[in-house]
Amino acid sequence: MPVTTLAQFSIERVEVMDHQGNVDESLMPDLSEEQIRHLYEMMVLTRQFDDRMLKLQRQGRLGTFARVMGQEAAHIGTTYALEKGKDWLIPAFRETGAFILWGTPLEDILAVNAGDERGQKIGEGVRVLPVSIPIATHLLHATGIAWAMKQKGEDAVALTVFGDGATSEGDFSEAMNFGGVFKLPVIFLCQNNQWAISVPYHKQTAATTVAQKAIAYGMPGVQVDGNDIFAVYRVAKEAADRARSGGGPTLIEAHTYRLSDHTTSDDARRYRTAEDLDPWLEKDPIPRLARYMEKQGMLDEDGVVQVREQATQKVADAVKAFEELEPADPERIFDNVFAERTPNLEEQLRWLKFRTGEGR
Amino acid sequence: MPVTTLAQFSIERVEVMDHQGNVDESLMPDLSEEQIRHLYEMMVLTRQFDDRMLKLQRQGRLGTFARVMGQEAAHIGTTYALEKGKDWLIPAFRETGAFILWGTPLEDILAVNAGDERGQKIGEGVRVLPVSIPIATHLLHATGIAWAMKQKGEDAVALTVFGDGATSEGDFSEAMNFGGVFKLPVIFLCQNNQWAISVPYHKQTAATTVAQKAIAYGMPGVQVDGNDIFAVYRVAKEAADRARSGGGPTLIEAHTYRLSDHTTSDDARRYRTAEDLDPWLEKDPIPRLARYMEKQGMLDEDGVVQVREQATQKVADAVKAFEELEPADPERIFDNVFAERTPNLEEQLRWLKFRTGEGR
Amino acid sequence: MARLNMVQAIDQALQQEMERDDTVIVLGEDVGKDGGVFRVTEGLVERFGENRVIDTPLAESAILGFSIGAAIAGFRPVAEMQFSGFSYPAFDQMVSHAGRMRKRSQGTWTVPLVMRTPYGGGIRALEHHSESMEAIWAHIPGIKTVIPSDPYDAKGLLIAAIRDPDPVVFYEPKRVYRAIKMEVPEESYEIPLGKAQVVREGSDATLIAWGAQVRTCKAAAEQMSAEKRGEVEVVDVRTLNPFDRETVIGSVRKTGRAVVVSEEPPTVSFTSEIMAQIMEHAILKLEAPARRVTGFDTPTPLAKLEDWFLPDVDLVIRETLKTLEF
Amino acid sequence: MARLNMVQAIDQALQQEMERDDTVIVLGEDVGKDGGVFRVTEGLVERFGENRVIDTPLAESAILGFSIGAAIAGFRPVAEMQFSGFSYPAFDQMVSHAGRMRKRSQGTWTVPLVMRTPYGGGIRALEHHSESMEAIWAHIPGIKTVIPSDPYDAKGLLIAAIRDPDPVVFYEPKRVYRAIKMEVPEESYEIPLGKAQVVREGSDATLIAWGAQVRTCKAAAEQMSAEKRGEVEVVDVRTLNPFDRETVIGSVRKTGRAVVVSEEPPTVSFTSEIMAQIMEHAILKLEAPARRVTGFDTPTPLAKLEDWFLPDVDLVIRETLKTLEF
Ligand SMILES: Cc1ncc(C[n+]2csc(CCOP(=O)(O)OP(=O)(O)O)c2C)c(N)n1
Ligand SMILES: Cc1ncc(C[n+]2csc(CCOP(=O)(O)OP(=O)(O)O)c2C)c(N)n1
Ligand SMILES: [Mg+2]
Ligand SMILES: [Mg+2]
Repeated sequence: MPVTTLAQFSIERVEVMDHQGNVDESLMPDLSEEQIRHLYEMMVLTRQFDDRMLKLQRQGRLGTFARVMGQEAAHIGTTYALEKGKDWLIPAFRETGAFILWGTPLEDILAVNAGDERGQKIGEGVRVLPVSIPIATHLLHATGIAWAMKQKGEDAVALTVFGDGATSEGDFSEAMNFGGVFKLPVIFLCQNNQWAISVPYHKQTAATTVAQKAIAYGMPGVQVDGNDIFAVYRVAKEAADRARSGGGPTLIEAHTYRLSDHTTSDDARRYRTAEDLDPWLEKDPIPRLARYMEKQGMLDEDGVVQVREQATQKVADAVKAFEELEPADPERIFDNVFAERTPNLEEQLRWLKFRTGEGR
Repeated sequence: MPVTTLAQFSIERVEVMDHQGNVDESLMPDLSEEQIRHLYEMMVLTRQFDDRMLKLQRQGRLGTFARVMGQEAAHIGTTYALEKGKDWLIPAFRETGAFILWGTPLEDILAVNAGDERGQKIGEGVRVLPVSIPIATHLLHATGIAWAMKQKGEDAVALTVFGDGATSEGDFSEAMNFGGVFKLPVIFLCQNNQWAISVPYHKQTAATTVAQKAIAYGMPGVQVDGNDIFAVYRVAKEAADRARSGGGPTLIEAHTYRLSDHTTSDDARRYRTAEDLDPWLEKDPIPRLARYMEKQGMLDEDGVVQVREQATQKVADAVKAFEELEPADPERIFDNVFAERTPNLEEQLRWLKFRTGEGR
Repeated sequence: MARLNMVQAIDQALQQEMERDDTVIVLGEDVGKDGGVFRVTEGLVERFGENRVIDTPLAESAILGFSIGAAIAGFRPVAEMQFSGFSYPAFDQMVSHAGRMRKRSQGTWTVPLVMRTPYGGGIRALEHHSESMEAIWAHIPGIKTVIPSDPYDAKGLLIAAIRDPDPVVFYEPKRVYRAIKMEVPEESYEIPLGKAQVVREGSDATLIAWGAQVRTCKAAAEQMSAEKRGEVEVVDVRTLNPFDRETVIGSVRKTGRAVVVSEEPPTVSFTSEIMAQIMEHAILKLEAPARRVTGFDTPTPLAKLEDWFLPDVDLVIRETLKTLEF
Repeated sequence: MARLNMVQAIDQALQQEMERDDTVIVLGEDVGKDGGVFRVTEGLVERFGENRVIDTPLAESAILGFSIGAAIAGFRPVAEMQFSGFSYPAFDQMVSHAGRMRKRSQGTWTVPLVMRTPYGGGIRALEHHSESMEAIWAHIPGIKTVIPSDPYDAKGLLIAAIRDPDPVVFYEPKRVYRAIKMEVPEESYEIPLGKAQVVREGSDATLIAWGAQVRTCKAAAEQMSAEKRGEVEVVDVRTLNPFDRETVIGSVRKTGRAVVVSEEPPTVSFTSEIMAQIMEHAILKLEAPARRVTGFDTPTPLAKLEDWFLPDVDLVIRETLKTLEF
């Protein structure tokens, strides 16, 4: 009778490529040279765009935003495992690379970050939700979307992305639970970048890994080296395949690091030491992939330069388009509140027109 | 490199006494005959009181309430592992036995359930919070109280009780996480009675056990036979000792069953089959303990009758006291809103007096 | 025509909408086999199956957040909060997302959901089960707040709410659930959102109410009429937001006197908004200051003292007379 | 006397209260080493240690629920919500528990906590970072809602809020945080809760505001005076609930004209409540209908269009003139 074991669990970590760009062939995902090159280009473009945004912000042309530096592999690799146009992406606010990968015009991203709502429009046929700022709240939307896909009989997957801090919010738990109970085709991707603003991982949770939180919801959880794009892609692909075939949700912990300040309003030196940051500089996912590609003969020094310059050009074009945007019409405030303006909003619009000088 | 195991977990179930009242001596907790008799009396009293409340409710003398039938061992056994006057009890609404154990006058319980706020007063020196109806919300109060105990250097423990349904609420997760991060002296006791109104356990979570949810928060979790008062007491005592000595929180899943309808407003036959219910009728914790006591020579037939009659008398006295309660003064509505009435409330009280006929 | 109570009328509306449009789904705690704790969803799961009538885990934020996602992906979720007093965990999802997704996606993603919930006092319920916090929903931009007062309206307004392209909070006065029966057409019909209704004509003063208090006001008006103390108009607001100023304030402009009646704690309640609207749009027609009859700024009392908190016919008459005698 | 901005004044209040009373604790996201994202809690953790200045996990409901527990067990928690737009997950704890625990335990357990949070627009912030939803808190029975408009008041009101035996929501107008400096006494002082203040005397009309809009109103009044267009009284409400009717409505009774100014979406806002109070207690003294200047019933626009949403001096003057010219 007395003490019996009811259940046992173990949590694994997946790595495919080491820092020098050597891969474990047995785990290497099935990606063509072209695909790998595309991933590399996307990461480089994301990095350059992120850098440029910082400059624009410092010049006062953008508002506060969250950089993605260091986390490119984590969210680009995962999103790449999905099918654009069919699958859904439900991001937080630190997934610029995923937006770029799925074709959101860079100038739209700039516009949103300049506080221009027009940048928030969603591209035709792209199943992506806008940036969601209230932490962990959007995970629930992913469950509803995943349920809808299942109900409609579409074999589409919903990928939702969030940080380590998000795992402390009630909505994280409720979403994971819904995912588990309804066996939904959803991937919960935690970009565990070790920090939630100034709060380090060990103050966020007493769990050794984020991945083990999956156990509470009866779903598989796995940790992956988030700076290893092959490992990230591999676990995401596995999770997506499982989801599509009715196997339900997966929690992926992409173990990575926020190389930048939290946002442009933050100064991480107030709370973070060089000892904490420095080791991670060497784990940068971009040179790591470049080393692999060089070793495989997919990339040489010229290639590196070429990719960089292409990115520079794209960013420059976007900045130009952004700068040429005419100022938004204040009346937009009353658009898209409801499908149709209510009498009340019509009246308030008249007040506004009076103020802008258009009334009377 | 590649796939490594980061962590392993196992979840155990503790049982001490079987249905026939035979115990595993190696696990039997250190309880005197007197203590065991006290536990038995408390369970019988709780059961009788619960029965009587049902009758009063059917007569229209009480409002809707939640019976505790079948769960007496789960919450009485746990609460008994604490020290009254020193430790804290933060209940939900299905822990009548715990209130009784800690000396809440039965007539107060009747009064509250008749909708009379005067029954909500807290006994002098008793560290118990009133019934908390919004599911899972009170778990957070337990974390704050536990933190306060730790901060003050008191070696007191906070016990908070909730149902299986509660584990789906965000507040459950947030509270567990705070418990883990701050290593608080708190015991999270889930009375897993298999049902949340009409929703069975397997629709509430995909986790095989509630106990394994502890893994998500880096704390120990254990399942116990919730109808076995010795096992319940044992795991609660262990958890309390650990908490007192700085070892932090524990999640206890008391595996039990709601023998009654959800509340007096519910009719469980709408959603629950006899096949589901019947096996549990035999697991009733009260005759089980009686069988043990009989075997040990602690109780004979006369003893059973005597305990029952004592309980009947106590319940009868309480009903009498309850019935003799003068009607509450409507002005109480304005008491205990704030420490002092605001001018606004003073004015509203004047409206009320006007209405009760006392004004003008 | 069948005589239905409000529970039956709502159930029928749900049945018919689910029949008509298979993107309509119902979800919440105990809405399936149990048919909801008030039996409002009775029979739905038997008819439409567990995929469209979903017993969810016990998590209100999730119920609403999931509904937002399902709505974005093409469904029309009707989410039940078991009692309005337990809907607060869903408040964040409503403010931060439901009311903004259309805006935030520049019209691409929309959230045609309905959050139904029983509210209000008068049934001697437990703590948290008798609240009237409609004001917090009516304040949120991008969502609509609708409250029916009788079975006929409940059916027509709910159908309109389900078909509405934007999120709607649908507060159901639980005291009315089984209190009255009335003829409710079998066929489907919509009562447009955003339209109040004059439920009794009168020229001496206007009583403004919604939900269960409409009955109180009608009874007060009838009694006053019978006692020849005045002919009082009664307006049922029906939709709090968007507010039908034309009808509600129009009546006040006509009668020159107004009493606003609700069960809310008065501070920053919907009664405040109506008073403000009267100030802005009817003051020059007033013959007496507009008055309010409300609950108190205290927690809703438990059952024994609840009656002292809720407006009743006598109180409404007394305050209306003060207005008339001003 | 030192000249402090509002951030420094609040920080000083926290320092002094923590020094005076070791049951006072500060908790929230990033309030420790980082000193809060606005640096309001700067220096606290260095001085009082991590046991009294607690960086919590990212969970607003927990921050408030934990604070309720700590308060019951004898502490005076000052909980920070990083932005008011992220405080909604804590709404349930506030309504369902903080505002009722005293009642529910018949006075045994009390909840002397303060929930501080920056609110309001004007700093070109991201979505959710510019909201003015004070109305939802002011509506809840059993809690108090306080909003300072300048550094001096911020210090004195916060000290009073911390010492208050009941839960207090303390909204800090983030636009004012660093916008002005003023003399703030080094010593500790309390400004009683529940008292409004006439911040500029005048006889022609009353401008009623709180938080950042007090400055807008003062500037409007000064400009009108300079232009000889009227002497306008400005009242800073300071405590929304309990509302100081005597001072606020007293001023309206004196001047006979009122404009209520806030950044809220107007429907069921605190401006509605003030309009209602004017209706109930000043209407017979009015020389013109009271007016409102508010935001719109739309989501707060992103940075580029934010200025069109917020009241400004021109708009306040225009509306005040309408009142004067009525
Ligand atoms: C509900 C809520 N609370 C607080 C914030 C303020 N905030 C923005 S980002 C952040 C930290 C997020 O940490 P994490 O989830 O780890 O994501 P990361 O920023 O590291 O990507 C906080 C507290 C918010 N956006 N939403
Ligand atoms: C936040 C909230 N939502 C809904 C309810 C209504 N309700 C009361 S009890 C209950 C089920 C609770 O199930 P469980 O947690 O398993 O406790 P049990 O009743 O089985 O003891 C529900 C849904 C509530 N009280 N609070
Ligand atoms: Mg992080
Ligand atoms: Mg249960």
